[in-house]
Amino acid sequence: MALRNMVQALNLALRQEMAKDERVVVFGEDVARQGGVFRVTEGLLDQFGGRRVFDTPVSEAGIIGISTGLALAGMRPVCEIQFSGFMFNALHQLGLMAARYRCRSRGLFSVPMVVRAPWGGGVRALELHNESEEAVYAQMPGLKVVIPSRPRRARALLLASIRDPDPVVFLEPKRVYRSLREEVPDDEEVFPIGEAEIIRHGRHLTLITYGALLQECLQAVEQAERDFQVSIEVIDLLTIVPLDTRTIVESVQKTGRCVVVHEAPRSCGIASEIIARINEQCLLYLHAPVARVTGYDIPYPFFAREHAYLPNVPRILDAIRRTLEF
Amino acid sequence: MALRNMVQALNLALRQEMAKDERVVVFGEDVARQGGVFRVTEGLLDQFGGRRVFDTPVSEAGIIGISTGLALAGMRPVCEIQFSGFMFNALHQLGLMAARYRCRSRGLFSVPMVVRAPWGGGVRALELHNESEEAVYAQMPGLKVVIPSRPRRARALLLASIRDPDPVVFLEPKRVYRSLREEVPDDEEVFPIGEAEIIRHGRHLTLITYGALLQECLQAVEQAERDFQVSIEVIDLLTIVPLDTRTIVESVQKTGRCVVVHEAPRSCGIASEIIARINEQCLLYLHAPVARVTGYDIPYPFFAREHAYLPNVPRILDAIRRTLEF
Amino acid sequence: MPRQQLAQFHVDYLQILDENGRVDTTLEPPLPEATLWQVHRCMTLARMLDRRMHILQQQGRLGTFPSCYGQEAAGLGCVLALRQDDWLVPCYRENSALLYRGLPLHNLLLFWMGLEEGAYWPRELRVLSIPILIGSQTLHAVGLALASQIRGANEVTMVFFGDGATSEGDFHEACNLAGVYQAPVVFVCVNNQYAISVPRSQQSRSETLAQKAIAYGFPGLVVDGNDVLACYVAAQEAVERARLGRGPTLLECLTYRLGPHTTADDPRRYRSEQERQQWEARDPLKRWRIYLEQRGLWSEQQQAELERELQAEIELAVHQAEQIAAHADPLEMFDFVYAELSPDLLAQRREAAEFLAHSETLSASSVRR
Amino acid sequence: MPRQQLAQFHVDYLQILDENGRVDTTLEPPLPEATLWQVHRCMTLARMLDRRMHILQQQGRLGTFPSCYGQEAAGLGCVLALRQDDWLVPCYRENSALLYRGLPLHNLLLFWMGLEEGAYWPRELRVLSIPILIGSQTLHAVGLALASQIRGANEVTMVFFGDGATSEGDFHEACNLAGVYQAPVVFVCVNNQYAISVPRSQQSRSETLAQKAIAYGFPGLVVDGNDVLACYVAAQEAVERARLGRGPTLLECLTYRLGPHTTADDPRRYRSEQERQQWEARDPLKRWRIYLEQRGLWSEQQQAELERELQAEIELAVHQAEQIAAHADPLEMFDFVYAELSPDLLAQRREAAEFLAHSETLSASSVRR
Ligand SMILES: Cc1ncc(C[n+]2csc(CCOP(=O)(O)OP(=O)(O)O)c2C)c(N)n1
Ligand SMILES: Cc1ncc(C[n+]2csc(CCOP(=O)(O)OP(=O)(O)O)c2C)c(N)n1
Ligand SMILES: [Mg+2]
Ligand SMILES: [Mg+2]
Repeated sequence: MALRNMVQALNLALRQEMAKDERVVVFGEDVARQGGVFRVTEGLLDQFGGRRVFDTPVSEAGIIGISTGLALAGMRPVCEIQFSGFMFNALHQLGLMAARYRCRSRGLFSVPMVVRAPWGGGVRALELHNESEEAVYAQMPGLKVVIPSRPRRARALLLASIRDPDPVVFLEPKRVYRSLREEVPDDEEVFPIGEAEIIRHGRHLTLITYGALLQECLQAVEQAERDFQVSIEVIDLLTIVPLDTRTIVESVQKTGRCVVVHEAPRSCGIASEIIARINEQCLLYLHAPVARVTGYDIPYPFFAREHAYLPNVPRILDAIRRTLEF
Repeated sequence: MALRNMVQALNLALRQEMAKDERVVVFGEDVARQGGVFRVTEGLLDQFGGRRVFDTPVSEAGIIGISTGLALAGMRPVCEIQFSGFMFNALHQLGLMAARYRCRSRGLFSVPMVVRAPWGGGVRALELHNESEEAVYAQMPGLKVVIPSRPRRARALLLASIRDPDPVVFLEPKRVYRSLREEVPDDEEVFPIGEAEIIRHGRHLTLITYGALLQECLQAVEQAERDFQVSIEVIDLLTIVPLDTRTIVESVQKTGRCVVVHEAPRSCGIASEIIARINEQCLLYLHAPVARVTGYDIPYPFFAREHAYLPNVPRILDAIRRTLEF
Repeated sequence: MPRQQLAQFHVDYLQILDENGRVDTTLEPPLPEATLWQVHRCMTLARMLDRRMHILQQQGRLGTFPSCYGQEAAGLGCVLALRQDDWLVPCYRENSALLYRGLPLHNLLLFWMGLEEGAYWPRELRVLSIPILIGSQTLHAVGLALASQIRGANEVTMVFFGDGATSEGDFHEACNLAGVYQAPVVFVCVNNQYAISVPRSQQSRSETLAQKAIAYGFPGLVVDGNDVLACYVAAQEAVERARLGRGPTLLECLTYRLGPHTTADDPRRYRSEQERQQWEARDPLKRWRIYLEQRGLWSEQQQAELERELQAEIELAVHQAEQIAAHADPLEMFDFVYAELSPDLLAQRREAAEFLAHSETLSASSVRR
Repeated sequence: MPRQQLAQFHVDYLQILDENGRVDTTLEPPLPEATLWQVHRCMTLARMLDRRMHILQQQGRLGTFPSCYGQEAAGLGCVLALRQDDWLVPCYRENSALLYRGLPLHNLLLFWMGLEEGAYWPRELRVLSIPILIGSQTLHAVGLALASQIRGANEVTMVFFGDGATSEGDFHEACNLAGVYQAPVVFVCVNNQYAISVPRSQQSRSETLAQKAIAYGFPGLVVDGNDVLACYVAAQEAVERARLGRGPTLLECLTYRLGPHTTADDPRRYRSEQERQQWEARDPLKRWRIYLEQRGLWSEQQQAELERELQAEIELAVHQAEQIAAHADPLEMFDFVYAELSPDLLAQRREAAEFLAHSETLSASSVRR
């Protein structure tokens, strides 16, 4: 095993799967010669050549649309949207077409593709380079949505996504790309789509999150456990659609208290859906309202103000405290 | 006062406001010569001429984009997307640009525009002509979203939307267009954006809905009140973004039981958000989980199966019963 | 140094069989007689089907659907140039071409009866689903073509769309990407002069739609879209070019929708009867019949026989479709969303099943109004 | 009847002041000397600002930003043709043009320091915000132009975008709509040969970008984008056409980004030093200096004085910007989302305020890294 950051882990997954399955092709804006603006696709052009790794014009609907066509023809396209917010230029192709081909043709056609995109904020990037639009996909049935939080799972989930028979939106927390290293085995490892992971067990409160904020959550949890003398269960969702309701429900039925943390705007976000499911399946177990620590219902601000927008350790800690004290 | 259906009521609002404010312009696919595929804009071309009422090419991003430009220049554009699902072709223009101009320029620019679109299912229409994408807008701060359910409010809310200083997505339940008449005053009437309406008062359960399903809800409520000897409060949201949390919370704190009904897919829908807010503000008042009666998490089916997809009286009734009996 | 001319372009027009059925023999392609007859059969079938579907629609046995009346030649002429392993990406008025390709009639009927079953057709046809989102299919076509290119397969993709579709961003991105990659794809714009109520002149200021190809660095050609021979010859050339790796072509087939946009439309709101009549005089079927007659391949009697045969075929298909509709299980709307349903979707399916148990059957409540 | 030619098109190229500073006097526009000097001032300022910003960025006092180095002529030359009541819709490398128009320097700095304050500039400039979403601004420009048209105002809108932007659907829809309505808009494509790492040749197969105008039925022209005079003359003609109600024009200004795409980019990954040097020889500033010299308007001494003056201006602006940044209230991120905040948003604002009370100040935590 070697220590790898998330960029390296993703690159490994792509390289290994491309070597194994020649149906896999990689394309997007600046992914070939440049190796991607974050270098996730670095070296693929040299190794696999211009037929299987190619740059596209600035054309997001085009990328998703041709990716759909490639998948319909039996290829395994892995395309990149340079920043996930630019997916809004292509949501008609993604949500109305790619997501529905199987359904509208009763399985005659299917779209086994992966759309990768750097996602989320916290890196002092330009406007529109910080979006967290995952909840939008939840309203577009037919898609799966995966958001790894650390290198090892990122690699294993990307493999699962490429092999999945349906379209997967694979969102990569850019804040984690190079900020964190982990043992990532050289040998192939797959982690199933649709399974959340319990990162640490606990009895008094369930903390649910995904993406870059897992780090903030773990910090807050350590402090909370010390300060409040409790044990907290931390769930890393990993797959956002479909949600692993069972893991959530079992944990909350055990702890009776829950905090959900994400960067995306609050209203109709993933936290809302988790709360709705908890309401349906654990109401009588709840000792306190489920708390949300999320982005606010405003556009992601220009970067000088992003620290005030993003959930951070004090906010998470406060939500934990309020939920414990309720 | 005259009896008017929703098409007539909307037409009245447009005619009166165009006569009053010459900044108002109306455009979209087939809205001028044809008067709109549902005839909402009928007669406007004759009355106001081709400068203020014009057809566009098949170009949704274009419609939203030029509408934004018109609004930036101080006009009051009211554009139409022929069916609301086609807004997906333009979400980048709507959610990333129109919705954010005010915020990203600290109020130097603003986008006072209205995007009208026939919305929802139940009329045996083609694929993609039945979408309920309102929850997607909730994840795009800077927009307001209005969905009237009956003619009188439709007219009064459209007036408020045109006069609103910010972009408003105005979704028209096409199932109601001609199926229902109501007294609509000739004289101007405005209903404020952001206020829900209590359609009938009750003590034992709060039923929250919007759009065409209000009719099904009222039917179900009448039957439920008879069958179960209860009184049910019915809230018609009217504005979806921003939600009138206060009216919801006050009602649920009174009744302790709640059912939310909408056509859109369940996950991360408006019902989820309502439940999240009830969880935050009324948890201790709840006698039962809040029930959701919604579309399923699948693409809206071709029309032969839509009856199985759409919430209907039996489903609403059952949710009421379960919530009362919990 | 004064202004300098950098580049020159032009757009041509091709017609072989003119409005009166006169053929330009220097351009006439050597199509086998069986094909000529098959063309006649498919155009006739498409037109008869259209009429039958209107009646079914009025009876509430079919939903809103777009008529192909007047446009039977364009798609069919172009598709004659394809091989069986080529991909065909239709729009929603390509009935004659789809039938030529072998699409079972009842599939078409089921589709417009509002059943996904109508979109499940034989895989070996290599025909993509009928698109509803205007312009979207052009990108899928480029993707299919790229797949052939990447694999080194020798297949060509042909995609159909209307004059209105050329205004969508998707069309633009498709053409641009196809140009950049020199993808083996043929773009066929069936310019029927209207996008619902909006006339071609207000769809774009360009003199022709074919010249839009200049923006992407590949050839464009205007074709008489009511002339099967011209469509075939133009498509043949474009398919050949694509197959040889020389990139895409844009064909603009000039035709006219003689009927309403869909059964929900009233064309009198936006166009004159006189205009319609002018185009009716250019009816592709009339023209084709004269051509066959001149070649001794057509007689009144043969026509009568053909129509009887096709009528029976249509009735059989209507019967088949209604049988399938009657037994369609509404719950199956869940079954093809993903290859495998998540536990939560399975639960939703059970929830739906519970309510359907009480409600009326599918055929009674929904397929008939 | 053989193939018939339907239409012919061509694309021209305009250069007036060549690479060596030689001017074509038959085409030389009669610009006042004050303007010539002002052009020099703005181009010099833009270049000096660029250099200063790079240093600020390296010091963590500025975020990632796109360099204008090498592209100072195109936007400025075109904008010379505008009146004060015309609308200017920039892209993100139009510094020289924005400064000519009167944009306060500190606004630009604040923008790239990650503060919305940088986008709040004097209303009377009639300059739209700097866009980040590639291509999106072309549609807003058409909307602005339509507003003028509807009101019968006599204003023209000029919009800038890159070679990469021409691939987006938005660009296509903007051009098509502008053509259909004959909107008074001038599309200026600043073709700097790259969209990040993707060279112009892989952005589109078309020989020129200007010829894309043919797809929309209006004129397109290629211009030497490092030649202020050619840009001005071409823009003047296009603005005039628009003002007279004769519709849009597409100008393609050929230039080169001599620096990286942004401060986060390393151009050595995708292009040769040799290519860069060839373009450096065509530097618009050098050329302009020769031109001024020939006209007796420039001396080494004047230049030194100018640079001193501009340096002081820049330092003042940096100081102003950092002052404003230091006092920027993070909570104001709520205040401009809507004209009026809903009760729930006010509650969220209070929630945010609570946490900000504890945390570090804005300038310490964020503007500096
Ligand atoms: C993206 C999108 N926008 C709008 C519509 C509504 N619509 C259906 S058909 C049509 C006109 C299309 O015109 P054209 O491309 O010329 O095809 P035709 O119907 O004439 O064959 C429109 C606007 C749609 N289906 N999809
Ligand atoms: C819709 C969208 N897609 C992608 C990007 C990422 N991006 C930023 S600049 C750029 C290249 C633009 O190239 P061009 O239009 O030639 O402008 P230039 O930067 O060369 O001036 C890209 C792809 C973006 N900002 N917006
Ligand atoms: Mg048409
Ligand atoms: Mg460029």
